[in-house]
Amino acid sequence: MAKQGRIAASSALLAAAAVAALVLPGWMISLATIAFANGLVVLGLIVLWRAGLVSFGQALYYCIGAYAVALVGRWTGMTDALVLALIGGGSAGLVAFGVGFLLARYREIFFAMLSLALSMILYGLLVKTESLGSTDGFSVIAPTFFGYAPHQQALLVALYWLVLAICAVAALLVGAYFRSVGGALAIPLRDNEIRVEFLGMSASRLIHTKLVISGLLGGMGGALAALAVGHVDPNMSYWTTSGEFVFITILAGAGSVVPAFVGSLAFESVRSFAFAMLPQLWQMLLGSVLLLTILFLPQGLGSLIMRPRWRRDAEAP
Amino acid sequence: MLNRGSALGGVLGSFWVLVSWFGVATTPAQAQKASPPAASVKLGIVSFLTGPAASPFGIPGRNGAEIMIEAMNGGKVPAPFNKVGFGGSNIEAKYIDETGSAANVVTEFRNLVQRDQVDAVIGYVSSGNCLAVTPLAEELKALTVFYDCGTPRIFEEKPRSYVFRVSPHATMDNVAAARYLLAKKQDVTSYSGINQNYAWGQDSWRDFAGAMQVLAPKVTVDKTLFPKLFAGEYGAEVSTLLTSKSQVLHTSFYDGDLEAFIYQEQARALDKRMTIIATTGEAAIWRLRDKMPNGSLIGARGPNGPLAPDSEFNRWFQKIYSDRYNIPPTYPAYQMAMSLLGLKLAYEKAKKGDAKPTSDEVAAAFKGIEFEGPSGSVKLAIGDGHQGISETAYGTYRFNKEKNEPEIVDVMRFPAECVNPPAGINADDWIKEGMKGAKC
Amino acid sequence: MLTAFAILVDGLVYAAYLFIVAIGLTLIFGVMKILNVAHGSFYTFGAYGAATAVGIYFDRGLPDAGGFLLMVLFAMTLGLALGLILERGIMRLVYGKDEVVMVLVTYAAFLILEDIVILVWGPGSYATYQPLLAAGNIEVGELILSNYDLGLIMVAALLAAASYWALKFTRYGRLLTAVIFDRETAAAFGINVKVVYTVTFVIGAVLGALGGAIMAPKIAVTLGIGVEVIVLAFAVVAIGGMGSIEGALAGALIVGICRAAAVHLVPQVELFVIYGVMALVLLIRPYGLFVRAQPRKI
Amino acid sequence: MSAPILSVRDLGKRFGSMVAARDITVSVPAHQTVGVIGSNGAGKTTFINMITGHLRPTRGTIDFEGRDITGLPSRRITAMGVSRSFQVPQIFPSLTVFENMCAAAAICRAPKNFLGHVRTPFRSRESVAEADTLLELFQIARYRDTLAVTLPQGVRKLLDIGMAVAGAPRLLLLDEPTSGISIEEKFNLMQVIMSALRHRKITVLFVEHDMEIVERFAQRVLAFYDGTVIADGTPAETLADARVQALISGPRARGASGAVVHV
Repeated sequence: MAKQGRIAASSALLAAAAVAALVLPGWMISLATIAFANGLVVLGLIVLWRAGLVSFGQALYYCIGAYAVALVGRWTGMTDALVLALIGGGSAGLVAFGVGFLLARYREIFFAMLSLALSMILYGLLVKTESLGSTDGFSVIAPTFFGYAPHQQALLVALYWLVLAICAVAALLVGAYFRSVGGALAIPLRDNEIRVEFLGMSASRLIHTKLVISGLLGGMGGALAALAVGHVDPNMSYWTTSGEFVFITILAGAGSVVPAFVGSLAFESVRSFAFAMLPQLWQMLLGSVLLLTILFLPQGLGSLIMRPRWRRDAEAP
Repeated sequence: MLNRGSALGGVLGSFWVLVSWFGVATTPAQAQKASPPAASVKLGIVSFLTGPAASPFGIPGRNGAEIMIEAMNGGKVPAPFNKVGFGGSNIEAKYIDETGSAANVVTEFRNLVQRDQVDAVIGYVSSGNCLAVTPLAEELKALTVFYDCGTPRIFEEKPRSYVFRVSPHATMDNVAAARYLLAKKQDVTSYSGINQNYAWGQDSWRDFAGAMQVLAPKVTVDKTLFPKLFAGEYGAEVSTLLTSKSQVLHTSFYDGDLEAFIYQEQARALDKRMTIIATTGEAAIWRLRDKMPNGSLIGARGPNGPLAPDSEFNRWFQKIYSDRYNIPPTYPAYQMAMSLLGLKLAYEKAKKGDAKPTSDEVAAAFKGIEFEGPSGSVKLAIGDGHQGISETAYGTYRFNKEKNEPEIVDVMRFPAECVNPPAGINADDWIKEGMKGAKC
Repeated sequence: MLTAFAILVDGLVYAAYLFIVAIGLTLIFGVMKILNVAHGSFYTFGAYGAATAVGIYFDRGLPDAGGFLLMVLFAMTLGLALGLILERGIMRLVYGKDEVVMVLVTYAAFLILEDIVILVWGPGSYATYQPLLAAGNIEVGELILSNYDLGLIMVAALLAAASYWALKFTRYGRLLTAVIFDRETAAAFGINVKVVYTVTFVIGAVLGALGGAIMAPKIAVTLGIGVEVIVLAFAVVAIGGMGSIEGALAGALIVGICRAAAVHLVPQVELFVIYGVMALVLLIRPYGLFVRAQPRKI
Repeated sequence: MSAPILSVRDLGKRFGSMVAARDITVSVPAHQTVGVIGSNGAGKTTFINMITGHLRPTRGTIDFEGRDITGLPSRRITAMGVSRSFQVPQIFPSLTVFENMCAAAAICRAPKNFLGHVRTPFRSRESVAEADTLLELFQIARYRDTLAVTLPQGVRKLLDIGMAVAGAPRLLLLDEPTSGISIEEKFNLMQVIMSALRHRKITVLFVEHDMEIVERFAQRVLAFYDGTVIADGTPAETLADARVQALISGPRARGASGAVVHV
C-alpha cells in the first residue's frame, strides 16, 4: 500500500524529470544534471550516515571517479558515457575497498578526520602532478552514447537522461540494500556494535561494505559530474567539496533514497540563485538555509516529501 | 515544541519549494524583466568577489569594468573609443562571483549565456576556470574574453573560435623577468625561487628557470621552494633562504601571500641579502608602500600601472579610476579595461547598421585586432589571432620619501616579439628550444 | 648544524602558531564534544580586529608596547562578544544533537560569518605589519630571527602553562576536567553544565580570536584566512587527541618540526606533511596521541 | 551423563600483575543448568567473558563440543553456538522490540561473508517468524512495537536474553539475569527465562547473587572466589560448603535444606 504508493510516486517523479528535459532550457538541464550526479555522492553518504558514520573525505572518491574518466578518455580515447561512468565508479569502489580495511576500524569524528586526511593527501598528489595540469586540471572529452555522438542541446539532454537512468538504478539498488540484512543493520550498528558482534556479525565487515558502496556511488557521481562539466581539477578532492556533500546530506536527510536527489537539486538551485541575486553574500544565504533546516527540519527535506512513513524509515530497517 | 517544530518545518518546507522555484524558474524571468530593449548590449562580468583572490584581482578587475563601462556609456572614453557604449547601444553589465568549484563556475557561465542571454562574457582570474570555461564557450558559441588568467594552454591545446584573451599570457612575465634581471645584475651567480604550490606558481617558476637556462646557463639554481597556497606562515622558508648563497629570489607570489612574505622577510632582513624579483609585485606596491624593499625588481604582468607607457589615455584612465576608488589602478584593472576596449572595437567593427552583430561576426572582427589602450598597444598576434601580445616592462622599485609614494625607476621595455613565442609555437617548447626567433 | 638549529627554531615558531590556533578548538571539543568549524571565524575576526586596532593606534608615535596590548585586547573582546552571541543565539538551540549535526551547525555559522566580514570590513585586505617590524630582530650566526616570532613561542608556552595551571589548580578548571571526564556524573554532582558550556565556548572563541590577532601582523588580513586555519587546527587536534590540551601541544610540536624539516630538507613534500603525519598517527593511535579509547563496560 | 558440551581446562587470565582468574577447570554436560556464584570481583564475569571471546585467556583451553574455541573472536564463537546475555542489557534502543528480535534472528541466519549479508533480505519470512515466536516464548509479545529505549528493566533483560537465544545457541551464558530487578519480580523473571530455555533445550550457565534463586533454578553450582572455583556440586553441596558459607553466601539459618527443585 504505502509501498506501492511510494513506488508510483517515485516513478511518476522520474518520468516527469525525464520529460522535463524536452521543454527546459539548457542551463536548467545542465544544472539538474550536475545536481543529480552529486546526488549519487550524497546517496553514498546516506548509506554511511545511517550507520552513524559521516565522511568528511567523500571528495576522495568523487575526485578519483572524475579523474579516472578524464584520464581513460585521454589515454584510450574511450568516449562512451556509460562505460566511463562505470569505470569511474569501479575505480573509486576499488580504492574504497582498499582504504576500507583501514577506515572500517574508525568511528565518529575519528572516522571523519581520517577520511578527510586521505582526501587531502590525494589533493596534494594531484597538485604536485604538473603533467596533469596541477590545480588547473584538464579537460574531459565530450561523451558519446552507445555510438551516438550528439552536440549542444542534444548532448545535454542525452547526458541528463543517462544520469537520470543511473540515478534511478542506483536508487533502486540502494533501496534494496537498505532492506537487506547488511543494510538494515545500519541502525543496530549505530546503536550497539557490541551486541551486533555478539550476535555473530562482524561490525567492521558491515561498515566495510558500506564504505565500498558509498565509494562506488561517489566515484560514479564524480565521473558523471566530470562528463557534465567537461573539466576536472584537484579541487574536486579538497575538503570543502566534501563539506558541500555533507551539507546536502543534512538537507536531504537520511530517511530514504529519493531525498538525496531532491536535496541536491534544491541545493544547486539555491546556490545558483544566491550567486545571481547576491554575488557577494551568497555564503550567508547558504549558511542560513542550512541552519534553518537543521533547526526546524531535523530529518531533512526528505521529511517533507515522505512525511507519513519517514520516521519509521529512519528508525526501522 | 514538537508542534511548533513541525509547523516551522512546514513553513521552511514551503520556503524550500519556493526557493527551488525561485532559483530555477524566476531568475530567468527577472533576467528578462531586467533586460531592456534590444538596444542595449549585455555583458557578463565574472571575477572573484569573495575569497582570498578578491582583493588583489577580482575587485580591481570589477572596478575597472565598472568605471570603464560607465565611461563608455557616457561616451567619455578618448577617441577612437568615444562612441557611446558598444557601437551606440548602452552596455549593461551583470557581475558574478568566480568563487567555487569548476562545476559551479561552468554552471554559472552557462547561466549567463543561456539564462541571462548576455552578448559576451568578460572575466576569469583563475587559469583553471579559464580552461574549464573554454570548451563550453566554444560549444555555446558564446563570445568570451579572458582578462587576467595567465596560462598559455588555452590557445595551445587547440584553436578556438569564440574565446579571446587581449592580455598577454604569463610566459612573457617570466621571460622578461629573466632578461631584466640579467641586464641589471650581470654579477648574479645563483638564484632561488619561492612560488605558490599550484599551477600558477609552478608554471611561473618553470618559465623563469627555463629562460635563465637559455640566457645564462652558468647561473645556478639554489633553493626551490613551493609553499602551500595561502600558507600565511613562511618562517621556515625565510630561514632556508637566509642560509642560501644566491643573490636573487624569484617569486610569482601575489597580494595576500606576497605581502605576508614581504612582512616576514623584512622582519628578518632577508632583502638585505638577496634581491627580490616579483613578477606581479606591482599589484601590491600601493599597500606595501615603504615596506616593499627598495631595489626589488617589479613586474606588472605587462605594461600596466606605473609601468604603463605615459600616454594621454593612460593618464585619463588613472585619473577616473583613482578619483572613484581613491587608489591607483593595478594591473587587473588595466587588463579588464584593455579587454573591454578590445571587445568594443571588435563589436563596432562587426556592427552593420542597427542590427546586433552575431557572435560569429564579432569574433571574425576580433581576430588579430590591434589597438592602443591605457597599457599601450596590443596585438592579437598569436593563438590564431585570439591571444594578445604586447611589449612588457620591468623596473626597479623605490619608495619616494619626499612624494611619499611608490615609484618604479630605470624601467626597461621589452618588445612583444622579444618575450613572446612566435605564432604557432607553444610557450614551453619555445623556451626549451632556446627562445628562437626572439627579436629584442 | 645550522640547518638543524634553523629547523628547530622554525619548527617551534610554526608549532607555536599551530598551538595557539588549536587550543581553543580542542578545549571546546573536549568539554562540549563539538568540532567547531566556526573556530575559523573566531580567528578571522581576531585578525580583522587586530588590523583595525593597529590601524587606529600605530603611526601616531605612541609607544609600540601599547599597540601590542590594544591589538590583542581589542581582538579578544571581539572574540568574547562573538562567542557569546553564537553560544546564546545558536549553539543553545542544538545542544544534545548528533555530533556531526553540531559540526554542520558551526559550519553554517562559519559561512554566515564569512560574509559578515565582507559587510563589516569590505573585500579589501588590511596591512598590520607594524608590530612585527617594530619588534625588530636578532642575528644568530648566519640566521636572523624575528623577535616577534620568538615572542610567539613565548606566548604559546605561556598559554600552555596557563591552561595547565588553570585546569589543575583553579576551581573552574577542576569543574571543566570533571565535565571533560564524564558529563553525566558531573551533572549529577550538581555542576551546572549549561554555564560550563557557555564559559567554555566563550573562552574557546577568545583563544581563537587571540590566535588571529597574534598572526595578523605576519599576514595580509584578507578574506578566507579562516578556511586555511580550520583544517590546520583540525589536523593538529586530531593528531594530539581530540579535547586534550597536552595533545594539542604535542600535535603542534610534531607538525611544526616535521614541516620545518620538510621545507629545509625535502621542499617537495611540504604539502603533504601535515596530512601525512595525521594519517600516520591515526593509523597507530586511532584516537590521537593523548586520548585512549575507553572500552565499553558490558 | 552425555559428553561435556563445554570443557574448560586450567583457564587463567591476568591483567598485568592482577590475576583475574586462575586454574579454572570445569566441564559441563549438555542440557545442564549451572549456577555461578561468588562475590564481586571473584572472576565470574571474567570467566564468562573468556568463554564468549570477549577476553583472551592468558593460559588454559576452552573446548566447545570438542572444538577448541580458546581466544576466538566473540562473533566466531557466537556463530558456533555459544551465546550470552549481559549484566547491562545490550539492545538496540532506537528500534522496536520486534525489530530488535528481528535483527537478532536475521543476523544469525545471514551468511557472514562480504556479499552474503547484502543478498539476504532483512525481513525474511523465517526471521520474522522466529522473532515473533521468541517474543511469545519470553512473554514480551505485548511490547512488540514499543521502542526498546522506553522498556522497563525486566523487559529489557528478557529481550536481551531472547536476542541471545535467536541464534539457536546450544550453550547460553547469562551474566546476572536478575541484577537490577526487584526481589518480587526476580522469581517470575527467572521462571520465564528458564522455562523458555528448557523449551529450547539449551545448556545454561548463569551468574547469580541471590542464593535462593540459585538453589531453585540450578542443577549444579560453581562457587568462585579470588578468580578460581572453590566449590562445585549440587546446590545443596556447594551452599553447604564451609568456605562458600564463610566467603560468599554467609552462614544460612535455613541451611541448604535440600531445596533442589526438580527441573
